[in-house]
Amino acid sequence: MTNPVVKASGIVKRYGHVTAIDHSDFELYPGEILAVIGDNGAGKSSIVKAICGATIPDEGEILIEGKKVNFTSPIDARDMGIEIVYQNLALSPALSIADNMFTGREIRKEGFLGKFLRMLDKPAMETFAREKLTELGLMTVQSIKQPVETLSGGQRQGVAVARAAAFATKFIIMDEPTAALGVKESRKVLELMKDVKARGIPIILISHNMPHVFEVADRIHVHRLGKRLCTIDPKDYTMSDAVAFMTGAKEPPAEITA
Amino acid sequence: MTNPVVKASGIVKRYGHVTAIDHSDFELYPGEILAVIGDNGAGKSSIVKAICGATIPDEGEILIEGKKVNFTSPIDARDMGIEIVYQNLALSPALSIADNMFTGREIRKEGFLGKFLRMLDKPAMETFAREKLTELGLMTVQSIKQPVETLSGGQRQGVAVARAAAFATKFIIMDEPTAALGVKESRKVLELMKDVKARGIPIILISHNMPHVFEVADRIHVHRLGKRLCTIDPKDYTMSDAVAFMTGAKEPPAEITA
Amino acid sequence: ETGACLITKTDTNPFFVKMKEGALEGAAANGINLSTFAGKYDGDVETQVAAVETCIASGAKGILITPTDSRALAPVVTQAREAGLLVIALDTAFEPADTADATFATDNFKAGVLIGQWAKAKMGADAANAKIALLDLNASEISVDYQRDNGFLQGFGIDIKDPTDIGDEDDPRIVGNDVTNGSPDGGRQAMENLLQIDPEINLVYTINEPAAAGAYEALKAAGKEDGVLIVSVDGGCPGVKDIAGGVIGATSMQFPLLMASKGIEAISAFAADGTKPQNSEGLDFFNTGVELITDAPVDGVPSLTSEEGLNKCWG
Amino acid sequence: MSDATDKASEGQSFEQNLDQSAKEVAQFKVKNTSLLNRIQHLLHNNPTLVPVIVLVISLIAFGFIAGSKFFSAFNLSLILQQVSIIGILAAAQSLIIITAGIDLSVAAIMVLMSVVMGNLAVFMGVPSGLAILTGMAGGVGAGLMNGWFITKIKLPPFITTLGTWSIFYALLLWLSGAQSIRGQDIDANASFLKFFGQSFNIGGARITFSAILMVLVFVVLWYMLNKTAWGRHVYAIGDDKEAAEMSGIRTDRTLLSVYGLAGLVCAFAGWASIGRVGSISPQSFYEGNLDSITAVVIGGISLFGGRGSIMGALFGALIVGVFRSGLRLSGVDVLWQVFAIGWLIIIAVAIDQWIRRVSA
Amino acid sequence: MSDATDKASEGQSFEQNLDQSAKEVAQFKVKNTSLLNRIQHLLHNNPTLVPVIVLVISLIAFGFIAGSKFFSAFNLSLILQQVSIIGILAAAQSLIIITAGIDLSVAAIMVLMSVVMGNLAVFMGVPSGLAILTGMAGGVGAGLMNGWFITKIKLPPFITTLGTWSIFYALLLWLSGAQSIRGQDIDANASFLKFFGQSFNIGGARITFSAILMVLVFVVLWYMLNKTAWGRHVYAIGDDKEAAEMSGIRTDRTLLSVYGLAGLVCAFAGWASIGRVGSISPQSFYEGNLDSITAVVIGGISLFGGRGSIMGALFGALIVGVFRSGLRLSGVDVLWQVFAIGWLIIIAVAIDQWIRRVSA
Ligand SMILES: Nc1ncnc2c1ncn2[C@@H]1O[C@H](COP(=O)(O)OP(=O)(O)OP(=O)(O)O)[C@@H](O)[C@H]1O
Ligand SMILES: Nc1ncnc2c1ncn2[C@@H]1O[C@H](COP(=O)(O)OP(=O)(O)OP(=O)(O)O)[C@@H](O)[C@H]1O
Ligand SMILES: [Mg+2]
Ligand SMILES: [Mg+2]
Repeated sequence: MTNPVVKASGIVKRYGHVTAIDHSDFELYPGEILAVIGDNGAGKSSIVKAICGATIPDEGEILIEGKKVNFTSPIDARDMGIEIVYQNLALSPALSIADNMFTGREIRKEGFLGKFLRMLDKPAMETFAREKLTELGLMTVQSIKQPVETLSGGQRQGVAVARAAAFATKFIIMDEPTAALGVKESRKVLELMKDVKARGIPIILISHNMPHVFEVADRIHVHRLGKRLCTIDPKDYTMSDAVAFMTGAKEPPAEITA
Repeated sequence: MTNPVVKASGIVKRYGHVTAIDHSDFELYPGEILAVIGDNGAGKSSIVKAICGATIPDEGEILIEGKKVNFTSPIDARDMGIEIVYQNLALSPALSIADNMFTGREIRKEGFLGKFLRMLDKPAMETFAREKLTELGLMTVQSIKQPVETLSGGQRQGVAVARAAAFATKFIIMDEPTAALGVKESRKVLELMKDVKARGIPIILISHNMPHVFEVADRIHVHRLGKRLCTIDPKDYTMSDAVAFMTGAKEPPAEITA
Repeated sequence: ETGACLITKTDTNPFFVKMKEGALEGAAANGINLSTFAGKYDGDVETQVAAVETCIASGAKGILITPTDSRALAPVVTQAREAGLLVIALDTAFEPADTADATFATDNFKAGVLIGQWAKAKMGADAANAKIALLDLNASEISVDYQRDNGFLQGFGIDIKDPTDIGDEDDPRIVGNDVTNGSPDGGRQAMENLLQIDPEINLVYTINEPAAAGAYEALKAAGKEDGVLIVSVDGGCPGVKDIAGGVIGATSMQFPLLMASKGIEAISAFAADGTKPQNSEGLDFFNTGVELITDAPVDGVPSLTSEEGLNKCWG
Repeated sequence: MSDATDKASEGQSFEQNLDQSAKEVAQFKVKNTSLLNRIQHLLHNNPTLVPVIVLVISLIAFGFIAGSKFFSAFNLSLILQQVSIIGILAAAQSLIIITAGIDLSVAAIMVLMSVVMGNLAVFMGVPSGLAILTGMAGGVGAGLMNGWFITKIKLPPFITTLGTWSIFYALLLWLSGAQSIRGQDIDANASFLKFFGQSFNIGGARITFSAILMVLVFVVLWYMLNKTAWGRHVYAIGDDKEAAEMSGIRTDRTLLSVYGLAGLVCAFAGWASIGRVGSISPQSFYEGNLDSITAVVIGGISLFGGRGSIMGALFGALIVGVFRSGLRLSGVDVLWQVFAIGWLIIIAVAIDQWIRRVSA
Repeated sequence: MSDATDKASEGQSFEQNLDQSAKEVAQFKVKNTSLLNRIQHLLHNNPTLVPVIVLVISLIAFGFIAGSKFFSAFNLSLILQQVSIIGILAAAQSLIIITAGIDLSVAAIMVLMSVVMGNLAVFMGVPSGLAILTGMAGGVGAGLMNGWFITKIKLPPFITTLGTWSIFYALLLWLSGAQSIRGQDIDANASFLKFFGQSFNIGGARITFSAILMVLVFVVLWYMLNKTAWGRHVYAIGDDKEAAEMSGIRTDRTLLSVYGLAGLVCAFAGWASIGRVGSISPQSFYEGNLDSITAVVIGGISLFGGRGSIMGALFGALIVGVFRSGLRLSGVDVLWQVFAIGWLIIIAVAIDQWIRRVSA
């Protein structure tokens, strides 16, 4: 087997009396789509946040491409080409769609204006943003200059997904990227994920939507009570098996538990 | 046909250049579960917000049980026994689960303490809150005193749904109540909706999950480009018809358009 | 109709409120149209500068000003004089004093000296073992503050070192300085603090009478109101009544109404025929006088009783 | 119709085993319960302890620096007494800051109401009790005026109270003619106005009624905020006003009651200040607003609203009082006292933040 | 395995017609474009116009009340000049308020730096240019000190700057010995310090360099905030700091740069104030903080951060200047000026709010 892109072991995170991650392991391999499934509150968001530096774990070790990392902020992760779609989206409500899409990597005008006066090329950013939304089938966004807070729930999620997909170079974490999306828009996101995978960029997908998971995932990480319960191959198990494992209705066979 | 519980006609809402609702009609009948489906940004949230007073429409008329209403705040709606699960949940992040569940209808202690000192009966409220979460299958909530902001996305949604279901007397509006929920928790919410319906209380359900919609809905309102496109009976049409209508892939037959 | 302006330091201090009333009365009598301005707090140079500018713009003939900063206002006042206005400093002199056409003021240092001399005489032999508390205005040590404080100490016979600095003295009789913001709550707190440092304090200098009233409350709460002398400066009517009531031992009275009415007269004369007022002999300002008010007169320091004071007090 | 099977009311096929899923609330064994760990948990669950700790530390520190004079029962009770007026104001301020507001007019309301009481009782011959009641009503009125602008005209609290501060301040100067009312006149005509100036001794400590009033005000407000529905609503509004409104709280009505109550507390502070100061001076407490805000923030109440216990403000006020007293007794020059208090504010809050972070 | 069919990579059955779905961006016909409607849209898209309208209304109102004296070119230019220092401070304050902070120390930094420049150039014989550069560097340093506490120690901006305000204030009293530096001394030794006091006339109006500096400062900051990536980051931080951090903005670094820049602007204000006042007074501008905040809020910049244009603060400062001047020229008594300004602040912001609401 190839070397994992991400390898985390023994991660622990506690908040006062509440345990969010309980000695969990995690692996992501090159070029795969890894789905993470589990009950609400199982700790899925917590573990991916620990991987990308959005929370700092109390214990445990994280290796990225074999090198130990100690991210103190998601910016460190981003600088390595890791993009994240957070469950709460992490958009700046009062800024426009284009501004949100480009935070931290704005396009500047050509020539003097851009070089010395550092002027932004707003038309270029707006055109790009509109293109990306259209790719996602979000045809209801009437003005690309709308502040994000005036968008509908699904439109917002579309902005976050488009941003991550456009800029990732190492891997992407998507925390329930289709939760608020409609049928058509969800389909586009799944296509987009396949495209990204085809570009050789692995994806971590957290989702409660079993048909989606079984459609796109190469491997499924089942999370339960703060730790990885098992990893399954979607070709070997059915959706109802996966659901049974994650809700505690069935014990997974010993050979796949981790 | 019986008189509708809610009858709205010609509703319009514009935000500057953006049109959210474009002369839309809406009806809810007694005892039914009415599903509202549509693309992201079609205006589903906007129209239910107009009905419950969370936004004030620019034009149009709303009748509740035949009487014209002019809500200026969701409190007016709530006083009539209308409960809403908002898409953004409307929870107070720093307050505990129990506090959130009971805002505006807190339980006071018996006797002197409660009557004259107006002391809250916190244990009673906490027990009740725990019970409701357990009914929804949210077994991962470790402490009922946790502030809501520390809950996972799905746990939060569970709190909002439990609150609405527990207190409604006239009808309930649920804006994508299962978007962030797991398989098990979603199932429980669907059961809960059937219970509520059995109690004679109608429900407006906005959802992008077609299997859920077709499982519980008595009637489906298809929303497109800010207005009602048609209403369909789930027994007469398939999911793919519904999806085709809502995305504009097919024109609905003339007899069902509205 | 002749226009004139009165610019006071603040509109919250009764001293300036009375000055304004006096000026308005005088203006009415002399047919002068008087506009009044005030800073927002002691030291509010910006507002006073703006006020002078507004006066120039409004075409007034003269300005009466209590400069909130004797140096900082000089440039704008010079502008006003260049524009042909008569500028008279009231209560506080400019540095140098000839920045204005004339100054009608109390000698604040002299006011301090008077109460210092009185306290020394009153204590007699005990003066050598006095324990002195100094309740000043605030941390920024404006001129009124250091002049009164240092005047008092000099009158009491203490080496004041730098006459523009508060608290640089090293006489062991001084227990300490604290600030009051010139208000009774500040006076009480400052007195409590200094009593904590030395409960034997028997002489208290205060920047003004409200601070003195607060100091008295602190002494009373500590059961020491009888053994301690309090001296102050200002001569407001409540202060004079406090002399009669035994709260304050002596206070130096100033005459804001006189300053104001003199100022108005001067402007009126200037408007009529261009004459400018003269200073008091030997001084670089026109002294509107200070009177010591006390019900326990001592030899060598002329004084008025509180009863006489009540007829002259200004608030 | 290919998806006909999905219409079965039994749900989608993969849900078939759901009824066997786990049914207990999740629990985790937490192994290490070292002392440090337990202290962390204690602080985590009782954030009000943090200002208490800062208070204790600064008491001890000044005990060393300023010596035994500082640590005497008398001096400690003196600090309590000196803090009492600003402390009561801080209680009013806390109420408002918890709703994510800020009130720059608290001190002006307080002084205005003390002037109203004094004018009525001393100069106009109104019985003291009635004068005080009028002052209280005036305080409520002034608070409601703020609340009205904020809820009905939707002005930001900062700008509203900046405006009403000017208004109240002008009124109090006008009513008083910028002149103070003398202590003796009060004693002669209306000694009841000085009620809170009384005191009694216990073992060297002198406890004034105003200090007791302060503690009482805090206890009552703490009860209201933490044990009643009204209090929960106040926190919810400060947390997220829109969410509070959507979840059924009458935010405008609650906010009005908060501002009215804060005005009442300010009027009480005004009454107490007459006893404390001994006279009624329009010039007093000019910086009371900033002082009260300082106390609130040092006490760990978030300026963004919705977080923090009102008891924190009590300890915050005490911390400031201890610093002020300790510095004076250590003989620090006024100028350097200003300097030191600047640093101490920063350091006190830094310690508070640090402890909170460690325990998070 | 009952759900085997769902594994088909073509998606669920009901998605079969998706490729025929509509492909244009939604558009709506908006019928009524009456004048009122168009004005509403204009205001909706350019909220800065609101303070401009308030400014124009108050200009006209005072033109009627205070008469031709008020409306002269000279008086209008005088207002501009009187507003310039507070205006520059308001620019610095806006920067910080846009990040959801607040800076109570702007005026203290300004005065401290003017004292530093004056001491160096007048008393210590340092060439004026170098003295000014030192002052500028000091301003940046003071700002960075605030920024450091806020970003590294995570103190709330309010409490940080409350603390540093005391610190800077004590330092400036100490450096100046609480004494002003005379205008004559500056003229004699370092007239360049008074550079911004110069002026020229155009048609009866006297335009000082400090007024030009104020306008320049606003234009430059407006450009930076609206046309560069840095500016977008500043807004994003004010909007939601956590979201900004998560979406890849180095919030700490950006905040530091904001505080440093604000400090520099304050130092410029200090330099300009020497020209404006003609001398250097440690006591001046004690309430400059509140005045600058007032200007910012009247200008429609939200105290909660992330919203509003910096240009609003310029108009806010002008509105206050117009009120002050108009009241003065109308011969209103000082006491009632305070009263009127309180009301006018409230009314100005109420009009602003009202227009925004109508246009929402
Ligand atoms: N800041 C926090 N403080 C306290 N508890 C927390 C905090 N963040 C998360 N938790 C707790 O940690 C547990 C795991 O949360 P997490 O968000 O990782 O769940 P999840 O698997 O992503 O759930 P969902 O599917 O609902 O998003 C939950 O019980 C939650 O209450
Ligand atoms: N406050 C607002 N200002 C401007 N535009 C708004 C505002 N609120 C909603 N809109 C716009 O109105 C349209 C309808 O939004 P709405 O939230 O009703 O959609 P929705 O059907 O609920 O979508 P979703 O399924 O994604 O939740 C969207 O185009 C949105 O951008
Ligand atoms: Mg999650
Ligand atoms: Mg919606």
